[in-house]
Amino acid sequence: MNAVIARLVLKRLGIMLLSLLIVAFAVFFATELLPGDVAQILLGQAATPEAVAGLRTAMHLDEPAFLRFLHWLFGLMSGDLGRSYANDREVADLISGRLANSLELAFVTTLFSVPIALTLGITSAMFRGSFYDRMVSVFTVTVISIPEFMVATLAVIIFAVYLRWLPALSVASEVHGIGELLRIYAMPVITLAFVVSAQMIRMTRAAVIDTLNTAYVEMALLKGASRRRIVLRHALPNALGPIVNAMALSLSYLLGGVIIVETIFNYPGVAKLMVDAVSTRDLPLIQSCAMIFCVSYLLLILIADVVAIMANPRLRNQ
Amino acid sequence: MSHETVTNWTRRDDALVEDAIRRGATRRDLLRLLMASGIGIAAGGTIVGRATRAFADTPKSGGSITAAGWSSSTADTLDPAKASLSTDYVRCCAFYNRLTFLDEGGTVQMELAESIETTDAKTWKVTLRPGVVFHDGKKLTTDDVIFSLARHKDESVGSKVNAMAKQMAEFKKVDDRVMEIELSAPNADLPIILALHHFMILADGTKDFTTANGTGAFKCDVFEPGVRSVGVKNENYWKDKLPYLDSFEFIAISDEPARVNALLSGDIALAATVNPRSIRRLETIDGVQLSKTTSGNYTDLNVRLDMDPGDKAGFVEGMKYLINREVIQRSVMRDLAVIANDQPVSPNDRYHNKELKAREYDPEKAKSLFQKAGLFGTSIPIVASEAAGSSIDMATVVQQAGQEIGMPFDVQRVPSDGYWSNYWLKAPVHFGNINPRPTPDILFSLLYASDAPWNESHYKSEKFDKMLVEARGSLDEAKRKSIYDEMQVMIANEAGTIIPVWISNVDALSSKLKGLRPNPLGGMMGYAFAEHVWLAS
Amino acid sequence: MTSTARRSPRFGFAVNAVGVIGASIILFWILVAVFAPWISPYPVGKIVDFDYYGPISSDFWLGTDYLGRDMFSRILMGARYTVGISLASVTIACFVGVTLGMIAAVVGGWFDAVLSRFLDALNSIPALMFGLVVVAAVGSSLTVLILTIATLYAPGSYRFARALAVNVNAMDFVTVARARGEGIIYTIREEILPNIVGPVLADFGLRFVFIVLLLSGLSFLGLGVQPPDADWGALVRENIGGLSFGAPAVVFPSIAIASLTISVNMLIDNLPRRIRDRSE
Amino acid sequence: MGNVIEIRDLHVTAKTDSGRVVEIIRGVDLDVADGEIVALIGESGSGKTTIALTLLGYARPGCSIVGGSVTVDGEDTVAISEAERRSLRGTRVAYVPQSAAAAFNPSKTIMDQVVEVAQIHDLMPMDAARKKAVELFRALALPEPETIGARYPHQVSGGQLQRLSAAMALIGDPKVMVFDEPTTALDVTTQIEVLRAFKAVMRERGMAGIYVSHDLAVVAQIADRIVVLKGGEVQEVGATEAIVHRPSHSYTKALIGAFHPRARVPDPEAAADGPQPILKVSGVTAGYGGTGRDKMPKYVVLKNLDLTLERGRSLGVIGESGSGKSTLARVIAGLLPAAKGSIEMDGVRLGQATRDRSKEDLRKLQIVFQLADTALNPNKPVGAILARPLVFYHAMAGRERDAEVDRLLDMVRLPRGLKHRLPSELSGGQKQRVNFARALAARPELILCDEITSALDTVVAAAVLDLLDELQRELGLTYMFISHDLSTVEAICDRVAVMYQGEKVEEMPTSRMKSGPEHPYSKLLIASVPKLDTGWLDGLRDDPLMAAAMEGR
Repeated sequence: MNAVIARLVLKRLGIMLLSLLIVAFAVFFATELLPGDVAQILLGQAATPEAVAGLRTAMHLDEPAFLRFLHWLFGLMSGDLGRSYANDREVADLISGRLANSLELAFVTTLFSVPIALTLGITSAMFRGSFYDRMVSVFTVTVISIPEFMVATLAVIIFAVYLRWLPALSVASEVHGIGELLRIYAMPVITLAFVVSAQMIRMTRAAVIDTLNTAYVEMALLKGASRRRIVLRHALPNALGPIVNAMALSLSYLLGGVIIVETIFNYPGVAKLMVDAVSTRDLPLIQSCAMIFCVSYLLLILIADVVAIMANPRLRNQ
Repeated sequence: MSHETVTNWTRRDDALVEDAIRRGATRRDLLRLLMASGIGIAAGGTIVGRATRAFADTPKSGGSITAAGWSSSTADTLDPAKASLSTDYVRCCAFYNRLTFLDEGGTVQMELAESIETTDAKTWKVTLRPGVVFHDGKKLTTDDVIFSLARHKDESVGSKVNAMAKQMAEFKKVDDRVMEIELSAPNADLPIILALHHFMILADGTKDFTTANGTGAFKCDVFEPGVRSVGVKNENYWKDKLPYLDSFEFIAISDEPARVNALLSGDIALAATVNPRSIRRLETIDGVQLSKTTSGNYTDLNVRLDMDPGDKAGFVEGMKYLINREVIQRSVMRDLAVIANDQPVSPNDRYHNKELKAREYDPEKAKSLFQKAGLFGTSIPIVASEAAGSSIDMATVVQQAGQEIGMPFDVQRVPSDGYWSNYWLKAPVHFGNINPRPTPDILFSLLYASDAPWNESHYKSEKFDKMLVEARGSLDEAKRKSIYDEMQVMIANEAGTIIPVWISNVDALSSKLKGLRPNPLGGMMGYAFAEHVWLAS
Repeated sequence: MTSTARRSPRFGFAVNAVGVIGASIILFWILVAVFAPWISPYPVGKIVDFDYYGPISSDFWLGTDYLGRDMFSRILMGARYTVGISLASVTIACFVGVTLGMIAAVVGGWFDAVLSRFLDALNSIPALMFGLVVVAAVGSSLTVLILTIATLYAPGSYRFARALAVNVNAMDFVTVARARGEGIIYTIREEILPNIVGPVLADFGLRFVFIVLLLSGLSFLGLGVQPPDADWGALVRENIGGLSFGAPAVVFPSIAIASLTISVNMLIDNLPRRIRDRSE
Repeated sequence: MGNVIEIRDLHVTAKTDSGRVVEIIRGVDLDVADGEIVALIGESGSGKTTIALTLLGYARPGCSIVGGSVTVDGEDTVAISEAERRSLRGTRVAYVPQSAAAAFNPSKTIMDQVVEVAQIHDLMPMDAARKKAVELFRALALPEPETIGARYPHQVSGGQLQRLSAAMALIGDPKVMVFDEPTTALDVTTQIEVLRAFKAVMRERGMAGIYVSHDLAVVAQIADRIVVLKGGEVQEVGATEAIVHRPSHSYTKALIGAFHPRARVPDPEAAADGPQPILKVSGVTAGYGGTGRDKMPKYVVLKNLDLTLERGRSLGVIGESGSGKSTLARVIAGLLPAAKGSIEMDGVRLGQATRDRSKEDLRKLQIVFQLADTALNPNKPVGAILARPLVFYHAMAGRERDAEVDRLLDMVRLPRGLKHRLPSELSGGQKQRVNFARALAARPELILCDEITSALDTVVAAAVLDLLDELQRELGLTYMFISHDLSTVEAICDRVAVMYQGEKVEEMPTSRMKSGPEHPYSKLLIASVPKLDTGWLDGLRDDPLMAAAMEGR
């Protein structure tokens, strides 16, 4: 059976690599479209033509785009992300720290939002049509419809400025102890949880309700199973596939999409890094960031698929 | 990006001073001009509110603060040669020293140099201050100075002042404390040039800029480009008693509300450049003081005279009558601005032409002028961007005024990203933003001379060019003043640059933070606050 | 699933109060959008008050914004853009996505595989960067804006529609059509679409909500409604400074957004759904 | 002896799509004595399942028990609380569902689900429960009783699942078993084993039971008494013998009448000018899953099959599920291109796939599917469904088309008014007629009927068959009639082909079905068809062939 899973994962990985190639191509030439010449921007107004020319050759900017694409691609394959144009550092070094931060934030948010989303989704499915259910759905819709930057700013004003409970900035750099960690992450996590959980709640509810309409659930009921047991033991395992899928899609937002949160809480993550990169036309950095987002997205999808397969014996051992 | 409006010293200035100096203005002129404008600007600076008490207190050592600028990026650098953003200047000022620097009055003061002497303005004798050591304990010698200056000439360094450094043809070491700089041509203004942020002194042979090894008041503890930098007190700093702070952290919060909130929540002690609209709120809150600097910074509406619609006689003048300066001052700038009269010399400048009155808002006159130009009723696109501060709001003011007389304007908001290279100077009708310059000469030669690199409206006038040269050469104050006055009138009437108001910069800081004095070179005490501020108990 | 597609008036469906409320609020906003120019008291760009973040007053029903412009008028006009753009782009996105999804489901094979891969890839490119590149490459205008948003949202719609269509495609009546020798166009238009339209509508509504919010984000990139006009999201953003003292200028646009999005979802969640006759 | 079940004046209502509330059970009374098995029989919509479910105090969503009492083992399931009902279910009343395949949770092992009842009501320690389950497996004659529990539902056959579901019901030693059409979904051959297993267990445990079914012959084998239902009301009650042999109520008579098929009368003029083949299938091999290097599909379903259809005649194709009957139809229709072999129509070779065939070829050959609900687009009114082929093949439009639609409706004996209705508003029989009319609309020469009557109630099915028969005479149609129900085939076909594991094992005239099939499988298949005779099932033991077959499984 593990062999089966392994084969499946490998297959998916293959597909993923294919997608990545497409993305790599798209990303590279998309960034090429960005106006403004790197060398020019780097040297600023003090740039003399010869200086620019020199810099361009030093950066291989005078080579044809496709050649540079190949350079870059092989670089990627050999794990070399290249050097930043802006400050001649290894892109890998620049990203690694930021990525760690982003992953931390994403991780904490997931830890926080997924259980909540699951509980709300499942319970509202259990008590479908009840007042509680309606409340939950109103809540989710409301949450969906509040702009993210508003949630964030509001949170800061309330918790940091007036109540002074939490810091307005989330500087992950000096964290002493779990308490500190919580204080620092509290607000970004709340904001992000707002953004991502709504969708998860809706999908969970829908998926569970779907399975609640099946014959085997009725059978369980006719065996005298309690509602709780029916939902947790019978409906949920079969709803897992779609749920995980929805979660993957929502969570994929947590890396590339959190620019607003990173800006408002001054949290040094990859999203902001990429915006900087764009404004300084730091192509190697832009491209690497974009690739990271794509990889993470595809990885999440992959994980979702695998989980769905694990959850479904029919797929698992065929 | 909009923050460029208040950076008094950006990459654009370097080119410009260089420009002026290339033109070979005599030393005396420049010095005087610098002082004049400096004093003027200093006069414009005040600490409003509770802060006035600050001056009474006596400095005390200890404590550490976090301060927030408005923008940082992965392009942040510790290499003075590459410094371009305000954050770079803050760091450089904290970690390094220059040979000379400009004080609050804008006058040249010696820093690492004990004296700079010359007889022919071609060969300069520089004597270094004794007993200065780098953070790594190395003694400061002329080798370091020569290295620091010479490297700017190397193209591969990518120095922002490369062109300016070129004139330093030769460096001669006399001994560890004394050296000579040989210029390619006489230039009386070397001391001023050496005061540029880029000419910070590094240790000989420095290649790696992941950290800073300077002689400055703080040692570089942490440096993460686009994230933060931390400096710790340099115990054996050569300036007496300085710095007061044990350490300081500098970050950038680009979102203005977030920046203000961070200050209010006590996360930071200094928030650079707050939005006029936040001031009402800030003034009501204890423990916050505001530092206001009125400089020569302005956002202007440029109509290119060399293309449609600017080439139609009457259009530009019509625009000048159509722009409602009062509304801009009150509604857009929230009174943190002074009404301007379509010419670039700031009211703090002694050469400012007080006779030249700002045009009154007169839509009817504008209407007739547009009709005269045969453009009345044809929609005119106006390019605005967050990059040129408040330009979008100004544009809407103009558009509204146009609507009322039946003159359609089509405001086109374009991304800040790439604005300066793609739209500024290029679009027929667009907004620009100009930072303060020490002297009219520099302003004019940079912005209005026929061959000016940034002739925003493509204004060409031989007469103007002649007058510019004449003024530069003349040492007769009265004559110079009258020439400049006339030139200002010419600009106001003939050029396509519409300058509605002068914009002030306001920093907000915790009232615990003392010793911050406004500086002509820009907010945050001309980026050098770290060395001078202290925390009240 | 297919049952949700049933909206035929021939059955007197139990009319759902909540759904009706939602529908009427949407209708209200649409009407506002249409008639805004005639009912808004002041020109959107006109600075009518020298104060800023002005309070609610008899002259300015919803206060004034950061420049002292009348919020009431701005919100009315904002409806045009928020409702208009969101509707337009979500329609395009869903049309393209659903069509491709159905084709992929019916044709299957390599076409399906390649298309799915490609759209997955497209989906994984961050929206932010996409927006930037678009502005950079083709500049910004309403059309560009709408198309950009559509492009951003089509892949999701595709994924969704394809999944549904695959199920319907397995039904015998589709097989019969195929056996009859029907072409793809007919099959997707006549046999598949009517049976997935319900869930597709639900999806449509959700995307609509996201787009309403996305708008404000894009205007930040310079992609968006041109001043002095502004969509609701942009109104919130440009007045966010007033949030600390609860300025009407920031509160009301938020309420407007919420009212629209919530009612859209109320309508969708209460789309008439067939209850099967359970007697056997 | 006392009654373990007493239903008094039961009323159940259901909410329809339109929100209309209809009464689907109208005052039913019913008694079941200890150890007695009572069958509820009737067509769909008669409310048999609804009544059965009330015994567990359960009404499906949309339905509600509005009146009367249902006393099971002294407890009124209508009156007691939900908690009490829960404790009742599985312990005292147990349910055996119609489709075990759907009633097993796909993501849990069989054992977990079988012992779940014991776990829920914690009747015994788990390993005791497991032991007991294994015994039950054995008692129900399941293969590998020790290990079968470890499997997942999709890993065992339908017949086994059905028996496993019985084990699932029996684990709690209930007083009453409720069987809901437990064998309907099964092949006749499997049905026998399941019936035997059930009967044996019930007998030895002396349990009372309710057996819901529409198949009189099946019921006759297992029930002591029969209750005939129609429209939510009891039509007739009586001992099985009595009902089967001396039905008094007209509806019961109809049921029984439908069961005894009239023998097929060969079409005279078709017989006259000898057999003329219309379709010739030769050496066809087909299957699913991508074709490998040898151009052979991964899973071969049809193996090198030959078949000939004669104009104006009907060929029946019988065999159990998985024998490849339906695949054959799909291959002929071009829905599943054959990997090998050829299909000729009127001597002309047809393209393998629909897209390789001319409109004309497509028109001549129509296919009709088993389940009318899925075969008709739920979102198109009947009129539109029928009109499409007219437009597609005959480019008809306007009045002409409408007239033709009406004609078709007449042809299949449906009121013209129906053309404005949606399929969901039609009864099963009506749907199937529309389904067939759509095929007729093409004016075909050959119609492939895939199990078109198996989803219908016996009475309805009989009517449909008559219709087919008539139409064949009128239009000189040729049918290929696929079915697992031999009596239908008998009723309408001239010849019968028996399929087994993708091969045609035997072909014979229908007349010979009773007398003498040669191939052992044909024998087994035909012998397995339940007879309307209470002794049939028990009698089989003496039948050597059957006995042998039983051993085989």
